[in-house]
Amino acid sequence: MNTPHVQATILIILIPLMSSYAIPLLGWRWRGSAFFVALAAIGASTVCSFILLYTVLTQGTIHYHLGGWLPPWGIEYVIDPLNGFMGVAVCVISFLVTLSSKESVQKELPDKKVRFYTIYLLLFTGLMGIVVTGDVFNLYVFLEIASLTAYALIAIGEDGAPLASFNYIIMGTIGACFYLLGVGYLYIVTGSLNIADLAKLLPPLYHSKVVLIALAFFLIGTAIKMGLFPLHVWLPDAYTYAPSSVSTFIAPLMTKVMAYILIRVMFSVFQPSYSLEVVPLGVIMSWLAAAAILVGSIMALAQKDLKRMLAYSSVSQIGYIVLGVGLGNKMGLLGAYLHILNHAFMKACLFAVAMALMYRTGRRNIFQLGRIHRRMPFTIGALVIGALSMVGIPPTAGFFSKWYLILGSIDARNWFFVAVILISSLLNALYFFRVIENAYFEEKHGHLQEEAMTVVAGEREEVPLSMLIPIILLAAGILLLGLFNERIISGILVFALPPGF
Amino acid sequence: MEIIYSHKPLLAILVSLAASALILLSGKRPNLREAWTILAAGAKFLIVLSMAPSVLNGQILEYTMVTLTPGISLQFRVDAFGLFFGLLASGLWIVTSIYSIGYMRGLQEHAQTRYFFCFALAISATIGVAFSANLLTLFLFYEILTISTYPLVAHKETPEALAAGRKYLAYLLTSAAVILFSIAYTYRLTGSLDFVGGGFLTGHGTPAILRLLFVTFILGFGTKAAFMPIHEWLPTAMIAPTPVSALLHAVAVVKAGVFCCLRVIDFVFGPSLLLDLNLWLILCYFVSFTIIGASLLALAQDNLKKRLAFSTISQLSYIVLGAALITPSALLGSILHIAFHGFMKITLFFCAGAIFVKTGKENISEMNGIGRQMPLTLGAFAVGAIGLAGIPPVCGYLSKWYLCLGSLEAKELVFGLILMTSSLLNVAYFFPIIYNAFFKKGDGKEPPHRGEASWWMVGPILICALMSIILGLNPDAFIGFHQIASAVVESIQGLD
Amino acid sequence: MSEYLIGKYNYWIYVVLMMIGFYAMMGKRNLVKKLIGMNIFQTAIILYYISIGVKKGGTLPVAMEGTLRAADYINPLPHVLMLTAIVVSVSTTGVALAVLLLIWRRYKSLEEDEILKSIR
Amino acid sequence: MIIQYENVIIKTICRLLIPFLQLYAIYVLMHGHYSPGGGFQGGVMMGASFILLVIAYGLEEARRRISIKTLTIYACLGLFIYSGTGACALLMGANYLDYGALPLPVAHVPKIRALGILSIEIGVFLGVMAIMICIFLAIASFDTEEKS
Repeated sequence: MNTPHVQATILIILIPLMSSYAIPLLGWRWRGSAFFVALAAIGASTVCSFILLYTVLTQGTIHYHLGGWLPPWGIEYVIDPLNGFMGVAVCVISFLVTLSSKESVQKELPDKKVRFYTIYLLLFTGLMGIVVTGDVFNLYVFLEIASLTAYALIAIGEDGAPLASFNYIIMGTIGACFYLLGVGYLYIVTGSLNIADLAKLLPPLYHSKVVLIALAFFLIGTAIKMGLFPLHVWLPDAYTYAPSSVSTFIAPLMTKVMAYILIRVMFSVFQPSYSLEVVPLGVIMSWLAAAAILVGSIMALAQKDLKRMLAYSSVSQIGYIVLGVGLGNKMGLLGAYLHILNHAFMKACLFAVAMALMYRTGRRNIFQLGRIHRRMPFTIGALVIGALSMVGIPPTAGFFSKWYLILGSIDARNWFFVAVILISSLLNALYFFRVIENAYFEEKHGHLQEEAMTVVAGEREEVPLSMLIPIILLAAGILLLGLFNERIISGILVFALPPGF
Repeated sequence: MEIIYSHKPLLAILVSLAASALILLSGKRPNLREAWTILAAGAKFLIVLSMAPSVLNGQILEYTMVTLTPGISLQFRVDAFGLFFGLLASGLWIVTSIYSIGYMRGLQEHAQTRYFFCFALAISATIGVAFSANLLTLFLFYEILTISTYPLVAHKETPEALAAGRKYLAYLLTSAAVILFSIAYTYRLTGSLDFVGGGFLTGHGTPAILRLLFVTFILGFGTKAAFMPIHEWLPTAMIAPTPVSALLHAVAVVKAGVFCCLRVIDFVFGPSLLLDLNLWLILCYFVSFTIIGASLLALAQDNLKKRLAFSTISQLSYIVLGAALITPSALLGSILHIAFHGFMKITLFFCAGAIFVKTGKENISEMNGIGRQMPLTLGAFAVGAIGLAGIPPVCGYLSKWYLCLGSLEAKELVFGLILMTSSLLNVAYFFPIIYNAFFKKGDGKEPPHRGEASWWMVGPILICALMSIILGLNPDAFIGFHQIASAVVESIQGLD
Repeated sequence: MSEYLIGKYNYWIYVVLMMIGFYAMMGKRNLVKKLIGMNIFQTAIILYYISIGVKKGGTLPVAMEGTLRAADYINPLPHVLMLTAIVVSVSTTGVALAVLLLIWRRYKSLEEDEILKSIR
Repeated sequence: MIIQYENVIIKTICRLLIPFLQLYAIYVLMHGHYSPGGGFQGGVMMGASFILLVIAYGLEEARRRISIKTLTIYACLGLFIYSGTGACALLMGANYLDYGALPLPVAHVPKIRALGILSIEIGVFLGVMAIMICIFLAIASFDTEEKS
């Protein structure tokens, strides 16, 4: 069991953790080193995550006992296909986003670089910890590490950021405390904190009200953390006012990892039969999700600020994931899994583009983008791909997660959800094509303006390569994920389905 | 039926895709950029043409790329029907490319690189639609076609053009959502989406579900084919540059819609299932309404391109009518009409564009006496109009003949009458234009001497007009449209 | 009934404390009061955990002279967990205070209404 | 924010109290692995002693003795000791934090474990102490920072 590649389980969080202390030490002497240390650490984690995924797929689930203590006494890290998949998704996105954030951080927070990257790496550590751990309390600790660092990062943003961050702290703490209460209730009835152990001990206790309440606490806690409608109020402000580099990092990952917790709790701690059938949870969740999809899209439609629009679109996209989970059938769940990955790519791409726009023009109002594609053609090209994916145009990734969700809804014989998904893709089209139209066309009213435009057209001013390359990679990733989605599904995700699906 | 694995279908799509990338890269050098376009057009046509012999021998070319969803791959399959449409679209792309160059340079349009880029992309998607082996692949290219055409519609960037673009997207994306539902449901019902001559839905689901599916399919694809209550986007989209209207809104895009409808009728549901469900007659009445209604509306248009657009709407429904009548002759007529209407309508649009470039006139009421200024152009226009009215020897009469024969075979005389009426209406809205152009005096402001548009434009016009006549005399000329169409009919009816 | 109310008084206390904290977080418009509410909320949960580990007559789970039976020890795990939870709570408070300082520096107010007014 | 009281009683008491506090903090730290206490508690006490110093002698005096930068380094160092000890076990081929595998010149495995935990506790001690003082200084010096 102690083969070297199993140690990747701990290295995946140990490397960024230790690097995050190293940054202030090194940063004291060499201020420029912070970014490179952070990038190298996340890169190393990415390598580890791939090793883990490969090991899991070839040799089965990895159990890693911290300190050599056997579960349920010691903390256990478990890597199964779902974990491995999430780990790779989080790492790859983080790596690309970190790379792209270099110049933006340099511009927006020049004197806070060292501290920024310290906290940034801690946030990454927290997210990875949530992904790899197999212990509900340890998960809480990582959850709070991730949340605390996220609060701090959001607070350094522009105008409304501190207040947004404070609201996020209040809401997030309630969420985390609810999660902690859920853990406590389960501990009372079982005396265990290990997920695998809990899964074994719980089924005889399913009649107990305590277990039911524990599940309710877990769900409300995670729902707050991932911004599921109607508990999403903290999300738009937090994403809008955070520094661009931060929202590019948090928006694609934070909510997805929280959705992962939800899936873990529903299908690993509890059995699908309990969480979907004994309680009509699937029904409640999928209806909430449907509401989230519609409300998020409609609210996004009302925004002028690109980042705020993307934030509301996140609310709606979270709805897709929860809808897939709530449908409780194979296709729906596959769609949810796939959408976690796809949406992470799309949102990372779109927020990175928003960051690039902020970097070059300082503008975020989508009505002031007139003909920006002349200045930054590649960035806007990536924007188009990301937007098309959000709308769900094949062969982009967004289409396929939508496809599986529709199949899931059809399997569940719920025509309303099919309609919701289709309508929401139209709403997405409405607000994303508004952006595209403004980025490419400018309404012409006379020749005078045309002359002015040709002047603009002459100067091409792309963002620096360190920002452009990740953006292009993300956009390419969206296309490739779409085309090769079946490889991911049949190669990884079907093994990640809970038993009985 | 023999299946051969071949890279040719993929190549045919990639050629113009590669061209679109090259076009973007060489945006600074117009001559090089246009060279890519024409080169790709020629290469594409040759590739598609090279597949014709084996298809006519009863073979099917197939190429499978990645798996898209369990059981469904991104797969190309060139059967007779796909080849037919592919030949038409890629063949007409050559003439349109040449014409585009004349048109865009003649008007000194802006954003030409984007124009040619999107054009190449749209053509790739059209060929993709033609060669798709299953509904999901078809939908994929169908959507790419929709999106890549949007910048072309909004090309002028005036408020009206942008509004037209929005309307276009609104109609087509909504219909795409409906199609997506139908495809997903079909997939859940059968577990397969592969086209099979004669349909693969037989034996699945209840009649009620199948009827619902048929309605959603036809409504979905029918939006692109501009059926009557959902046709609004097409006349509005006429604000696009004329080559776009010519190739895309007379051949590629709308024909893709019709092509998809036919795929659904004959390769998903199948004639026998339609007969069982009694759906064919309803569809016939539905499209007949469009045939007559659109012709009547065409009469009321003063803008030449809009009149042509309504004529297109009406003619597209001929094709679907033929397929819905189910009899072999009707089907043959409908498939032939895809090609013949393409040739005739593209001639007419080219003429409209040439008139606009030369004189800046768009409205029919301003075109008195213009025939004396541009006799070649208007002559070609007359050829196209005659053809559409169904008068020999221009090719339109042939497909119409088969359609009428089909309605007799189906013992539904009504539809024969409708076709006749529509022909008369065609005469009513086209012939006054020709008459006014040649025989009425203009308001005197035009130069009385001859002045055709540049040869980049007149050349394609004449080629298309000539083709229309030759095809009317010998439908197997050049490519063998008649032969391929017969093969299509055989592939559908033979398996019945 | 009295068994239900009095016998489980530790749960009642935690519920009441939690609701006080919850009210302060949701109902108060002053940000510091919200923060205090948050602390009460967290403390309630910590108390709850501590109380579930308590055993009458139990002793510290430390090896001592004259080994005791396992049944005589109290359950240390909830307490250890709460040590972590306290750390988390302290850090949350720290971050929240820092954010409040930022807010004060920027808006010169800690009343939510006034801040919202000055943002708009 | 911190007003410097020129109060002999407070100053004297603090001068007397602080060494004992610190000594006790270290006691709590050293006995953490087999009795109640440990790095966290010890660290908090150590931090509290500094806070007492600030209260008695004012911010300026405290600033002179210890700067936030030094504290950051202490904190990082402490965390490094913590995770470094764990990583050492990793290097010896055992799992993370498996102190039994540490290469110490002691034959008795439980003793190695105890020493390993002690090293962890020292790390925690340093970290917690530094962070406590940091938080306090940062919040306390908020006003002065703004003035300058």
